[in-house]
Amino acid sequence: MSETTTAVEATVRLRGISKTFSNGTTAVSKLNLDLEPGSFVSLLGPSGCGKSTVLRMIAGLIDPSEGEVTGSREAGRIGFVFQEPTLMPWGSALANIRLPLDLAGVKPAEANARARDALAQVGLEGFADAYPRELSGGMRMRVSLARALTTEPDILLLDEPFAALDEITRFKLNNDLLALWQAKRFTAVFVTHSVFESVYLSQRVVVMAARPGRVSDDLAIETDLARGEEFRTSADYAQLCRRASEALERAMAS
Amino acid sequence: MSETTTAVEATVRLRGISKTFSNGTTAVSKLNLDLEPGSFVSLLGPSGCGKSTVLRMIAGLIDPSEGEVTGSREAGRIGFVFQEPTLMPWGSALANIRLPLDLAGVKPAEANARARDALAQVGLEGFADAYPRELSGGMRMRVSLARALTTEPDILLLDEPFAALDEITRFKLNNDLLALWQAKRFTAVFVTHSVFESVYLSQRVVVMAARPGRVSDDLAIETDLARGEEFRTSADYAQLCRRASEALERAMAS
Amino acid sequence: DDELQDATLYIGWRAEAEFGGFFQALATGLYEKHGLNVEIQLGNPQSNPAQQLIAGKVDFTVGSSGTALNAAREGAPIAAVAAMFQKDPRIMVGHPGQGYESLEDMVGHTAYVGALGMATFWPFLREEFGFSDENVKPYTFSIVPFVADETAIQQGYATNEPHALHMAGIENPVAFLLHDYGYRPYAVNVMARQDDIANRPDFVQSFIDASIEGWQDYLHGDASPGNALIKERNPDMEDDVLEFALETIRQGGFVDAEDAAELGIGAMTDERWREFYDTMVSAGALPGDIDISKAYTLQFVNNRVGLQ
Amino acid sequence: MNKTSPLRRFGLPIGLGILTLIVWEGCVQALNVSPFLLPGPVAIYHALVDDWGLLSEALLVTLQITGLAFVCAVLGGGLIAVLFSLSRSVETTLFPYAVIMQVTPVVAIAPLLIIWIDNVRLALLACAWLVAFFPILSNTTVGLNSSDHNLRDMFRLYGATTRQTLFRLRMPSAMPYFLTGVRISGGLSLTGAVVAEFVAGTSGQGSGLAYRILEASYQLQTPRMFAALLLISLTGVLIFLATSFISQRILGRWHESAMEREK
Amino acid sequence: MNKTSPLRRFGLPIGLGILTLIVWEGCVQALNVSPFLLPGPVAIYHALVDDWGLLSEALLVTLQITGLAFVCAVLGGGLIAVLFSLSRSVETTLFPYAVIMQVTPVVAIAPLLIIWIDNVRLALLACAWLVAFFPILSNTTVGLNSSDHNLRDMFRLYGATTRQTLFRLRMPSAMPYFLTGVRISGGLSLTGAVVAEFVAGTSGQGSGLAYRILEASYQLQTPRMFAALLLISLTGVLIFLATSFISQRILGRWHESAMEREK
Ligand SMILES: Nc1ncnc2c1ncn2[C@@H]1O[C@H](COP(=O)(O)OP(=O)(O)OP(=O)(O)O)[C@@H](O)[C@H]1O
Ligand SMILES: Nc1ncnc2c1ncn2[C@@H]1O[C@H](COP(=O)(O)OP(=O)(O)OP(=O)(O)O)[C@@H](O)[C@H]1O
Ligand SMILES: [Mg+2]
Ligand SMILES: [Mg+2]
Repeated sequence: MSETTTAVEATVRLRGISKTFSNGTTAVSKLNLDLEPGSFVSLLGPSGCGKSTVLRMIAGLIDPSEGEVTGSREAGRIGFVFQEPTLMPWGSALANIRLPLDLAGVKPAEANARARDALAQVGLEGFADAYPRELSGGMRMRVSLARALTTEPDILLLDEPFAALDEITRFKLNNDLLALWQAKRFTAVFVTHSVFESVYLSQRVVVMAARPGRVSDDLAIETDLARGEEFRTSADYAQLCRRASEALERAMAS
Repeated sequence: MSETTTAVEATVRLRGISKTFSNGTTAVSKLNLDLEPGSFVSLLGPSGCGKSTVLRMIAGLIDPSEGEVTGSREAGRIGFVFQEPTLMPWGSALANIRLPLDLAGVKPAEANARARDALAQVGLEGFADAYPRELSGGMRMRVSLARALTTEPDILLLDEPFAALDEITRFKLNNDLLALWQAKRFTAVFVTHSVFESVYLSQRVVVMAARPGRVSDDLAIETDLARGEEFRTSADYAQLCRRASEALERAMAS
Repeated sequence: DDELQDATLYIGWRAEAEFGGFFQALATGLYEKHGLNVEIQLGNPQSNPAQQLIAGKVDFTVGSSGTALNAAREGAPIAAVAAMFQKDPRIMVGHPGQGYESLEDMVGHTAYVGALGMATFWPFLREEFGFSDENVKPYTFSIVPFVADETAIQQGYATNEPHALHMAGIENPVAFLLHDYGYRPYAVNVMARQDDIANRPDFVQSFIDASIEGWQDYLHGDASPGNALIKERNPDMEDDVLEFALETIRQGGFVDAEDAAELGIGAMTDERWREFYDTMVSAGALPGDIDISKAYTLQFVNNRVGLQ
Repeated sequence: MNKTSPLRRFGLPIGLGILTLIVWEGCVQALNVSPFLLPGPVAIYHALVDDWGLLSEALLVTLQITGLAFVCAVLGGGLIAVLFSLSRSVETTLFPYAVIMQVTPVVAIAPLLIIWIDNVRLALLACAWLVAFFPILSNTTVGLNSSDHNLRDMFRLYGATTRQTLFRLRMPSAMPYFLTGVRISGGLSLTGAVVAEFVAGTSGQGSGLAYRILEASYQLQTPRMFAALLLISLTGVLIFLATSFISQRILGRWHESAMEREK
Repeated sequence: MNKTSPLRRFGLPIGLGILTLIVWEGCVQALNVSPFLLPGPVAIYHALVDDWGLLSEALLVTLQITGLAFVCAVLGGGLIAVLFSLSRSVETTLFPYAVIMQVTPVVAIAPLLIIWIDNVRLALLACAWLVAFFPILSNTTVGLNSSDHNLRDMFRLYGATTRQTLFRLRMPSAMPYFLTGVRISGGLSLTGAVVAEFVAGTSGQGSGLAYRILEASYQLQTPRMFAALLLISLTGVLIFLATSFISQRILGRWHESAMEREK
């Protein structure tokens, strides 16, 4: 891949990363991955292949047992949508979304306004005061997404953010995410199980294989079409999806 | 719909069901639904439209504020895969799967054997002794699925069981579920966000609309083809999927 | 030969010289001679001997005159049957060199007084000498706070604190016996149930007589059997402590001076009871309408037992 | 605790109370138990009414110390727990000393406290505090360590300061534990105040219920003693109800132990 | 608590202890404090060695009551909590009475207990139990009500009996709370045993540490008193460490408060 020049920030580099948990499970083994600033990369792979573990290492939440992660800490602000909603049960939806803003010292009035915007963006206008336990599974995940979006991160890590959503909401949020990315050009790492989604969203699809987790394929998604309905119905898209599907099948067979 | 004659058990009937939670949210309003014994019904609908709430009312976990649910309690054993994995954090994967068997007084040796089978079926052979926190999101969901399958239920309620899984694992489990259903002919209610999945699996797709939750469409999936790869690649399938997608769009627009 | 009758004496405190006569009687077989098989039960400062007696757990207890008067006031079915101490050894002590000539000089000093003291002698001191509640600090069965404060005074027993203070390095502490200042209850009263007094007078009489003989022997004979028994029951007891207490009791005539000199150990008189009661009434510690004849009986004492 | 109808919440225990009192009185009457050993409710009631002036004054004194000790236990226990939570080393180093403070018998150190602390009230307060602070400390420490690991990760990621993590994550997570500790310490403050007064004594005026109990016991006024005990019991129950109510209000909307389940 | 290296776990507090002792001895020497008021560690050590026979015997007595009271508190507190958890009505009805038991001053009822309960040992045990049981009861009750609502639903669905739900769901969920209660009660059993002995024990042979303290205090053998206090403190710390260790073992694999985090 060629170096893009849009970025001022450093490339996130994972070099010979392995992770063995204290119970002996090796989740990731000798993984190399470079994430260029401003790129949108999808991680695709079977359940349990170490995708979440890789994201956590990029974010610096866990340390690799071997190898080194560079560039992510220097990059600035990191946003993370965990695989589980990870909401504070004692806070309303709005309070949960406001959290990163509050932590960053944003003024209450502004924080409220921004949080309400984010809430509207994920289609939850009426639920600002609802507590997490009063929300459906998909709604909780959307609150979690909204929380990550308010932060205007430099690196955004998304761990299956749309898995619990219906296709129409999902399409809408896909487009919203894409628009946001195009506007802000943060580095995005997107874990998904949907081949279609990965192709639709990203510039590059990294396919992982399991036991131990490693990179098995790395597909560039090159198209001249602007992302959108046009792309989704194009022959390019269908072909790219087919290639990604095959890569996934290879990864699972290996 | 015509009465099927395969069943000895009662039809599950939801008559004029409404549910308003104590915080004032009306999740479901005046919903009618009959589930014939041995049928496989999918629930499709936007996030927050009340699918989980309907399942919980069928299972008798919450009572409708209005209307009546009949037939489910008399039907016998109910299996439920919750939207969240709902595992006991203090028990190993095996212990979690064994739970319903232990509760039913199955002998330890037999319970262990059956639980191990179920674990293998969901592709988690090596993880019998792992604690939930040592499993990935998808693995946890598979443990939860395995738990429901061991019980040999008369009614099986599945709330997005495959949302956190990659497509290949998902296809496999789709087929496993189908085979099990064909063998045992329990009544299955399957919540999913995947139109394809719903058409592939079920005899009937009920599409729900949100705010308040209600039935907006009820599609019979009629085909002469046996479910399997053949069906999945057929024109029938493509057409049925298109119809279901349209119904979902209508539901969301309403 | 008659069977020995069982009798229990509850002293409600640890074994020490203040109860030496009882231990002496037990150690030298005086109780058996009077047909009794006596057991002495120890207790702690928080226990309530009167309740034990009323409940029938024990046959005799050691109490103060105040207890007897309170029992009369409340109509409790117990009474004092003998007073082993003619003089209450209660003192107020102070550090030397503070210019105390008499009890009055202690007024105004910080005073360590226990909770029960507040209900017994303190009202008397307050009324008669102008001691003030404001100066009172709680006494917790430890003389440490007092030792630490040169100007403080504290409650004590003539038989104990002066020696303890001596051991703590305070030579010649100043002590005033409250008895000498008009606070004149009996002490170490033997209490018994009215029921026994009425229905088993011989039993009570035997116990009293044997105890008196025990005291007589403890003070004027060889005290070592009693002391040995005390030390057996209280392994912490030191010889010098025992010795000091015994000497004090002997020299101060606590047991055998005053009325006891003529009437024998254990002596009680209506006049003394009346006098003490009046003191307490005028101090405001007791109401004026108690029928004090219920508090005690003279039927077992004043028989010159043990006197030649 | 979930919401129960006020009728049941108060009716049932009060009903049982009345029943107990009736049986108690019946037994005392039937067995002719000496009032010096166990007075019946009627006698206790009369003592309560007759000595109300004396007892209510003493109650006030005890309440003051209880209240102060409780406040100090909540603040002290909570703050020490927070201190401990800031560093594992601090916790490891100091927790054994907190345990020593808990187990050191008030009876033994009362004389020393009286020397070191000139003010008797203050000494009593210190004793009562010693009795009451530990459950809050212990519970809160566990609670502060019980916050969800994913949420902790999220806070770290968003650059939360130690202070922010403490106030916004660990403290809310610790709430159910903390509040349970508070409910235990509420009663212990009262016990502590009474025990302190017993062993560290009271000075003449302004003595509390413990002194009244001692005095009544000495004077063989057992009904009065029970009346004083009754006041202590009632105070304890009131403290418990108050702390439970506060706990319910704070946790009601989100914690399993307090939430009402949807039916 | 998370795992800390044994060196830090024991080294730090012991280091602080040694430092404190040195400073203490230094101050006592430098200021020439009378050993009657505050003996230095050396004097205490000598007392401990000299009076070891007396003290160890007393320690044994106190330990027996502490141990029994602790076992009874764990069993009693736990069982009552389970009883309460079975029915909201039972809980509502009886909890105020548990509170009354907690707040009733042992010091006040000890003389009566001794009359009602013929055996002194038993009376002591009852007193110590009264002091120790409540934190376990209170914590366990909250814990039993804190189980995850979805898991509860699952149990209901699979037709779990009350008993099964109790043993397989509510008890494991209550563990972190229960064990915190146990750690509090460990110390309280000791305190309770000492207080009980102080108020209800008899003097003389076969008496425990409380009596030795009183006696030593009475006889101005302050170093011996401190030696007895030291034994009590050490016992308390040992109980705490033991209960913490058990707690760590039980919760280590799953509960946030005890789990080691992956790094
Ligand atoms: N805390 C942990 N302790 C031990 N093993 C762990 C831990 N977390 C994850 N693992 C193991 O590491 C492997 C990878 O887990 P990870 O969560 O990264 O998978 P994933 O690719 O995100 O899967 P999914 O798509 O199901 O979420 C799994 O085998 C899992 O069992
Ligand atoms: N316990 C509750 N208290 C209050 N409101 C609730 C509660 N549970 C669900 N709701 C509300 O009921 C509606 C339906 O929720 P439900 O969980 O049934 O949706 P769903 O169709 O399962 O959505 P999803 O696909 O996102 O899981 C939502 O608006 C939700 O906010
Ligand atoms: Mg994952
Ligand atoms: Mg749902």
